[in-house]
Amino acid sequence: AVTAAQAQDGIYVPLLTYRTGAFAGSGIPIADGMHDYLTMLNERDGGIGGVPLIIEECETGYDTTRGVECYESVRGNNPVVVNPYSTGITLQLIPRAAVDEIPVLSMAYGLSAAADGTTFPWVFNPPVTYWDGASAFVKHAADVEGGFENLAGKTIGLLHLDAPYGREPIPVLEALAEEHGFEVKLYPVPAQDMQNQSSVWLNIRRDRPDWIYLQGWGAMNPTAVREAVRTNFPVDRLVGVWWAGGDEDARAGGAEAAGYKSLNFHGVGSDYPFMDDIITYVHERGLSEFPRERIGDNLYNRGIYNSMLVAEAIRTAQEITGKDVIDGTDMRLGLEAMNITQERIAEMGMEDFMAPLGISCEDHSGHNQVYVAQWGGDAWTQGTDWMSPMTEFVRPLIEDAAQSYAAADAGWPERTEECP
Amino acid sequence: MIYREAGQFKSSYAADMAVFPLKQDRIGILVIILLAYSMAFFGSTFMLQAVLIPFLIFALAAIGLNMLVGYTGLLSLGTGAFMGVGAYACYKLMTIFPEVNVVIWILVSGFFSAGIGILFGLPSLRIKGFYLAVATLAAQFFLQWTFNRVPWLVNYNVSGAIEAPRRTLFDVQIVGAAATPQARYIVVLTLVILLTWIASNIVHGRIGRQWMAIRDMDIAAELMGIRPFKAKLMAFAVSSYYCGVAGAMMVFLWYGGAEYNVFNIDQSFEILFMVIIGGLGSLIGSFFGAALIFMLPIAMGALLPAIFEPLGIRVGSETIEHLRFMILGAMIIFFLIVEPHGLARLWQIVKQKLRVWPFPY
Amino acid sequence: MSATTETAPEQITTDPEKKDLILSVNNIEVIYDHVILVLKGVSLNVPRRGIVAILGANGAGKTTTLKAVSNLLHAERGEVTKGSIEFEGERIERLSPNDLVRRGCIQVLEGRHCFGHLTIEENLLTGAFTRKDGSAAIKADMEKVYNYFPRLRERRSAMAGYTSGGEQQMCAIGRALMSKPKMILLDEPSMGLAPQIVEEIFEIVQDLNAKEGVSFLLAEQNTNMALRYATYGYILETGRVVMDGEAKMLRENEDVKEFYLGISDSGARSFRNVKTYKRRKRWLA
Amino acid sequence: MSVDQTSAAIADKAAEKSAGETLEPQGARGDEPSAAAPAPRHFEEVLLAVDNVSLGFGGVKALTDVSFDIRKGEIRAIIGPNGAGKTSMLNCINGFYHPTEGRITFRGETRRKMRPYEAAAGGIARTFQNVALFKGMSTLDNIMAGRSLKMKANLFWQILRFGPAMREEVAHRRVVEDIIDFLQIQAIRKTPVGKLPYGLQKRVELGRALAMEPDLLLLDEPMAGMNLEEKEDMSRFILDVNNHFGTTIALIEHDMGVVMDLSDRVVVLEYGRKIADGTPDEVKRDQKVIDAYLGVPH
Amino acid sequence: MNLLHQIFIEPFAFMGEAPDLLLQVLWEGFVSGILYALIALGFVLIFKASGVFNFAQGIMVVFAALTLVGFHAMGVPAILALALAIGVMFLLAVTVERVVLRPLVNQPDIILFMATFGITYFLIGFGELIFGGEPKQMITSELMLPEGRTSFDMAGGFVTIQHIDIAAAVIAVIMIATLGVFFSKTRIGRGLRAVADSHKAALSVGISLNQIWVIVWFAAGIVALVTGIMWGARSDVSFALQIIALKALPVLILGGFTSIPGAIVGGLIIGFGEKLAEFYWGPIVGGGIESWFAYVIALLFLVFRPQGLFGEKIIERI
Ligand SMILES: Nc1ncnc2c1ncn2[C@@H]1O[C@H](COP(=O)(O)OP(=O)(O)OP(=O)(O)O)[C@@H](O)[C@H]1O
Ligand SMILES: Nc1ncnc2c1ncn2[C@@H]1O[C@H](COP(=O)(O)OP(=O)(O)OP(=O)(O)O)[C@@H](O)[C@H]1O
Ligand SMILES: [Mg+2]
Ligand SMILES: [Mg+2]
Repeated sequence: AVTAAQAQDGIYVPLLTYRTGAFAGSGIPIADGMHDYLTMLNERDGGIGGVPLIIEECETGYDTTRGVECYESVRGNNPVVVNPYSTGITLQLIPRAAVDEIPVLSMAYGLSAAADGTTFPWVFNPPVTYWDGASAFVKHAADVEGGFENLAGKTIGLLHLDAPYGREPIPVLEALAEEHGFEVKLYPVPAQDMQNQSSVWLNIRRDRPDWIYLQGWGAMNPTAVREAVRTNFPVDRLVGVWWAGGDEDARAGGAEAAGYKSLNFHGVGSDYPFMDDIITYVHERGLSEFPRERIGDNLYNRGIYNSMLVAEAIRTAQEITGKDVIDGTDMRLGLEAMNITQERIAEMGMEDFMAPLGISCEDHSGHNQVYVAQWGGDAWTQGTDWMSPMTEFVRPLIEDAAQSYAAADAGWPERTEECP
Repeated sequence: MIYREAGQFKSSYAADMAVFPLKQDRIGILVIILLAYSMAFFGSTFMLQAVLIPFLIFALAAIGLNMLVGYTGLLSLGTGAFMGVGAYACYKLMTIFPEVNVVIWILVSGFFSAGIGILFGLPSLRIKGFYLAVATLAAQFFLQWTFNRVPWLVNYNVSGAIEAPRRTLFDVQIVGAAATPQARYIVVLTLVILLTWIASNIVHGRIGRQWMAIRDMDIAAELMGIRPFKAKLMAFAVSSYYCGVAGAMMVFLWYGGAEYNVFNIDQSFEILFMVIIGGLGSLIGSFFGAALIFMLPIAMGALLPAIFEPLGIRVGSETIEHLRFMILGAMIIFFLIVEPHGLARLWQIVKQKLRVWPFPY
Repeated sequence: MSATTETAPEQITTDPEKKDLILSVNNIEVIYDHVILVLKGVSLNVPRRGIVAILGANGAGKTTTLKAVSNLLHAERGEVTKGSIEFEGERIERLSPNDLVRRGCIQVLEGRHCFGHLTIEENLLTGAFTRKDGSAAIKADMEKVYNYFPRLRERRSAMAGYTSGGEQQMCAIGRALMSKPKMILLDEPSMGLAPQIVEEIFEIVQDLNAKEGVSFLLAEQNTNMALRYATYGYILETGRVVMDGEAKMLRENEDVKEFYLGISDSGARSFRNVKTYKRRKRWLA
Repeated sequence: MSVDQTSAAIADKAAEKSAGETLEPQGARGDEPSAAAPAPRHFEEVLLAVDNVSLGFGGVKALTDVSFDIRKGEIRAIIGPNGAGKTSMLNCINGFYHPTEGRITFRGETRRKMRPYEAAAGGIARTFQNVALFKGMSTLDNIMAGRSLKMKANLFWQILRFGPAMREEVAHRRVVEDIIDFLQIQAIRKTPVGKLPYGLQKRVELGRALAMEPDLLLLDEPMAGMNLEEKEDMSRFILDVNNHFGTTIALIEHDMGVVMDLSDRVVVLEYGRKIADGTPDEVKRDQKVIDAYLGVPH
Repeated sequence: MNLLHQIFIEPFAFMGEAPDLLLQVLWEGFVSGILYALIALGFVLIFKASGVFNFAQGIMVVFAALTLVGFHAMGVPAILALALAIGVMFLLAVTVERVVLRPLVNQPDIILFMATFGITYFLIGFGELIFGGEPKQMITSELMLPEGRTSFDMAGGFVTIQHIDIAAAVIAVIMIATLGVFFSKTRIGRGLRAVADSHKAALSVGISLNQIWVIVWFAAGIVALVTGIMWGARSDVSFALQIIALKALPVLILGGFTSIPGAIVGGLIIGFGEKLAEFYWGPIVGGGIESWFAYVIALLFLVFRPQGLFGEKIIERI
């Protein structure tokens, strides 16, 4: 455990992770990725701006209650940011963030509406929101079908975990359906039936949707891919959100799963300069628990990307405030000013790994670029070019949603200071 | 013979029937209550928010379940869902009638879960034992599904979660993110004391005796004029009321928000552990059980690294988690073996020993 | 807490030859739940081929004594804390109940305890669980039990849980017989049985004792019957042996007559005019 | 004839008995006609009438066409071999079993299908062959539970344990204490009954039934498993209940001494049929009863 | 009116329209039914023989399968891994008997029920500690179980059948038949039932509870292993599988806690009922009714037969 005294001379970055429970399969590579990148910074650079990072994991088991407990236990140690790593936990922490003045970084998960920085000054969800993801998927479908006009009359299914996380994309898909004349069908999968999806897939067989967007998690994803293969659903029309893009998820479908698609916003594999540092400074020093041969797995890289965001925000905050040891308020400034340019990407050794990224005071997500990855049978490949989500379409929806969120809770604290 | 009752004569039946006939007990309870209130001023935020508030809320839910399982002998695995009914009912009431004080709504919301409890208690008239237990799972899963699928319950919130709106009591905010743990703790403590007192009155009176009669020998009870129909449904109603209130308190005075998953089957099981480890048919046991089951994992989370780190063993958070599971499992078995009648009985034995001390029997 | 009583020396004199004892209980103390002391130094002996009765009021500890012998106390959170128990010269406190049954010592529990969901016949068969001598022998023994209790034959395929109290009692005794025991610990065999059957049961006890050499230790409230069939008796009061002796001698004892047989100076008493005041037992003086 | 005269008569008879009788096996006391036969008491008003009752369970016929009555104020014994249907008869009377045929009339009211709690509310209480106490509760609570029917305070006051609820509680406690005194079980007032020895459990069970202040008390083998002393105590209680409260009692018992001494009339069942009905003396001499139940007289 | 139409007409019309789907639904129902029955069977075994409602059956399934896969991953050949897994299940049975059941003999059912929760927690922690939390693939081909699937074209659609499902059905039937005979016909079987009835009486007639318990827990362990292999082959072997065990509970109450044929009949009723309901009627209320529908079927049956379809009658006698 971390003592308050330790937290004085370092920057305390708690990681709410889950390496146990029903979702451990997805949680472990992410946790290791997050952990290893920060450790690498400590080992290689002695931290950020000369200040060591104090990394502490707290096990949530992907359970909201446990997550909130974790939050309570780390809160006292002056964390600069919390990564709830669960949409459910994020929803619980959103109202508290403003009170406790600790930024919540829900990287590409959580409440899409939180991208509205005016209403949610303490919540960040870069690089994209779930609504962006769904819109990018529709854009991709339109591309394949040969234009949005060809989507009219088509049926798009949303196969989702029956939880706040799974339901996030519904409003945007329905709005898009109205706009482009396709039909949306929902296929909820209750958590206890994650591995028992046969009825859902029977429904899919009945409805014969043209596309399926998979917003699943944990054991739900491999099961979905396997069922898709079994039901002769064309796997290249099954597109997962970025959380359905685990290597194990796709591998479960066997050879016939080749062609399965998933959104992504970072590269896969280990062919990047920064990865060599992770191997040298972390794995070779025995500081990682992740198996060497799986380095470069999609979700491992996802964890790294998450930590990269944390690190960049800290670095930015240090630059802005001139302080070495920063606190939550400083961190928020850093997050709001984050602008990772191509140059910076090169500096970090992350070329080809990620697209440039920017967050602003009003826009806490940035609606950054994504691409569609495709499973080649034993590794992910980049299936399309980087593309922008339908920001113009999504952004007003987000602002509306943020408004009604605040309205539902009379007395929701407005942003105290104007955006620059 | 520190703990002795000799010399305390009761001159009326009323005195003999008091819940705490012994003077030592009465003084003890008073001291405990005073201490509990003083924690609001001395306890750290973490202590209040992460330990005491949930402990009290779980104890209340455990009391509720204990009235059903421990006193009436009806095994229910739907506690989580009944807590959920309370929480969702409270949320609806709070948002539809924002002008009424939230504490009132918390207490009223229990009636909704009592109603639902009666509905799902109906099969108990014919179904017994584990059959009933599994049948109550129908309530668990059905209600959970309802929380999830009826958007009206969450005021059409897209995420499907409920958020605690801001509410005050005597101008002090007690619900909402800005409510201080101190304020919430005092409200929770007061409600729990009040409801525990009522529970104790119920179980020591006619209704409680009828429940226990049904539990111990339902046929004989019926032959003595106790209507199983009424007694069992009453047990379901009262028990669900308590669970419902606990659920509402959990969401609005502790978490500050919740999704349907909070009221899942694990929650039901956890409360059941508390009841059984604490002691079936014992109110004080419910507190012991809640303390042990809720605090044990927290304590272990803190203790295990403290044990391993000096030994130079690097343990990841997941290893701790695994060990925690193992130890929790082992502890459950251990306590059951040491005293199948729960911590409450252990407590009694201790008192018994104190009474005859220094003699062994 | 002195546990021994003045009767202790007598016991030794009754049977100094340990070899001839099938069961000997020496000064045992039993505690339930770690706190409730129930037996306070009980000693008793059962000679081979003997029928020994334990008499005593309710709650005196008869059942507890039998359970201590058959090692069924653990299941009730009781334990023998002092003393020793020997069956055929071997210490048995550490043995499990099924070892004991294998060695030939079986208990018929007080209050029936049939397997409610098994039929009468299956109940009897479970009695033969420990036997290895083939199904023919078991069948033959079952016939024997049915001959002892014809009522059981009639109800052989009824689920035991539904049979009447007396039928269950017969079933429990029959079940014990099925294990071909050397020694039977009978707890209240006559309880709830019709007078005729009670008589029959004691006849069976005598029969088994004479023909097959089965030893019996019986706890019985029906003193009259017990002393008629037993050779030796112990009287237990609040966990202590207060008196023991040959059955004949006990029958002659004034107190036994008064308190257990219902014969006072004026002869047999009627239940209609029992006195309500409590008389003092001389041995408690 | 009044009760006092009855007992005086018994006392006389007992005194006549010659001293120094040798030991007789069980039943001996009943065998001797002169020993205990009280001058018969007569009762007129029929409290409960059983008419042509039959009861079957699948293939098993527990009762076949049984008719008898129980008159107000008497002690009525039901005897018979094991499995004869005695307990089943009681179960029919208080609504736990429903006769497949026939009628049971209680206080002039004939009910076809009665729930057990209705029987209890009507004034029928009972004890059980296999003690059916509420094991987890204390003696006091067990007997208090017997008074459930009489307690009326509403939920509101009970929640507060105050006002009417508390007054009621105290009032009933007083009645219960009287019963406890009567049965001489003061010392075990607060002991959980599961831990009591069998004899005391039977006594508590009687107390629980008495707490219902029944008109008709059904006792199913109240003395099984008791030693003589306890049987005598129990007999005393039964007689006292009958005498002082005028409670009608139906009694099943296998101890012939008890049956012959206590009961006014005896009905004998065998294989679910009634084979005899009459005063103890008549029944005892009935050859069918001797064959079926008593065994050859010694 | 519209609702009535939706409930009573449309589903049946659709069944006629798309017989291939109906057939597929029925097959899926059959397969899930069989798999539920397998889990339920483990419960029944232990309940029948010790009156213990073994909540740990679900985790035993996962644990058994993980052990098998885990040994294989360490390089042990499949067959040897299987033998080792069986050995581990035996050890588990012995340990449970020693550590949990023996000290808790003659305690109320609910206490033993709780103790199995203890076992569940322990095994979750222990299993994850040793094998890690990631899902693993079942070694289907190494165990020479059939893979692949067969599709038939019919009525403009098709029906696919997984070979592993056929194998599961066959194995389940064989296992259930064997155990059924074992219970009703053998000495040990009778002993098991006696123990379930009353620990005390069983002890008194010399039945060794310890031996009986080891036998049934071992048998339940084997059933768990088979179940684990079958489920694992359909999805992955992961701790999430444990949740599926909850699905076996309605099967249990429907079939009766003590009946082996009840497990299979109950399993099939639930399997068919659940799939048909979800597929044809679920959409009316927004789907997902599978999570509770099984319980509702079971509950309805119970109201008429409180002991389940084949359960032992609840004896009520005074
Ligand atoms: N499991 C137990 N826990 C605590 N006390 C017990 C237990 N079993 C028996 N006792 C107590 O031990 C004493 C002796 O009981 P036991 O059953 O041996 O008497 P008994 O002589 O067989 O009486 P009875 O004639 O009524 O059968 C009683 O006072 C009883 O209350
Ligand atoms: N619920 C039931 N189901 C099936 N058979 C029953 C049921 N109740 C009683 N019987 C049968 O009816 C017969 C009469 O039983 P009952 O208990 O009335 O006998 P009893 O006269 O009280 O005998 P005992 O003196 O042994 O107690 C018995 O053969 C019994 O098996
Ligand atoms: Mg006894
Ligand atoms: Mg009877």
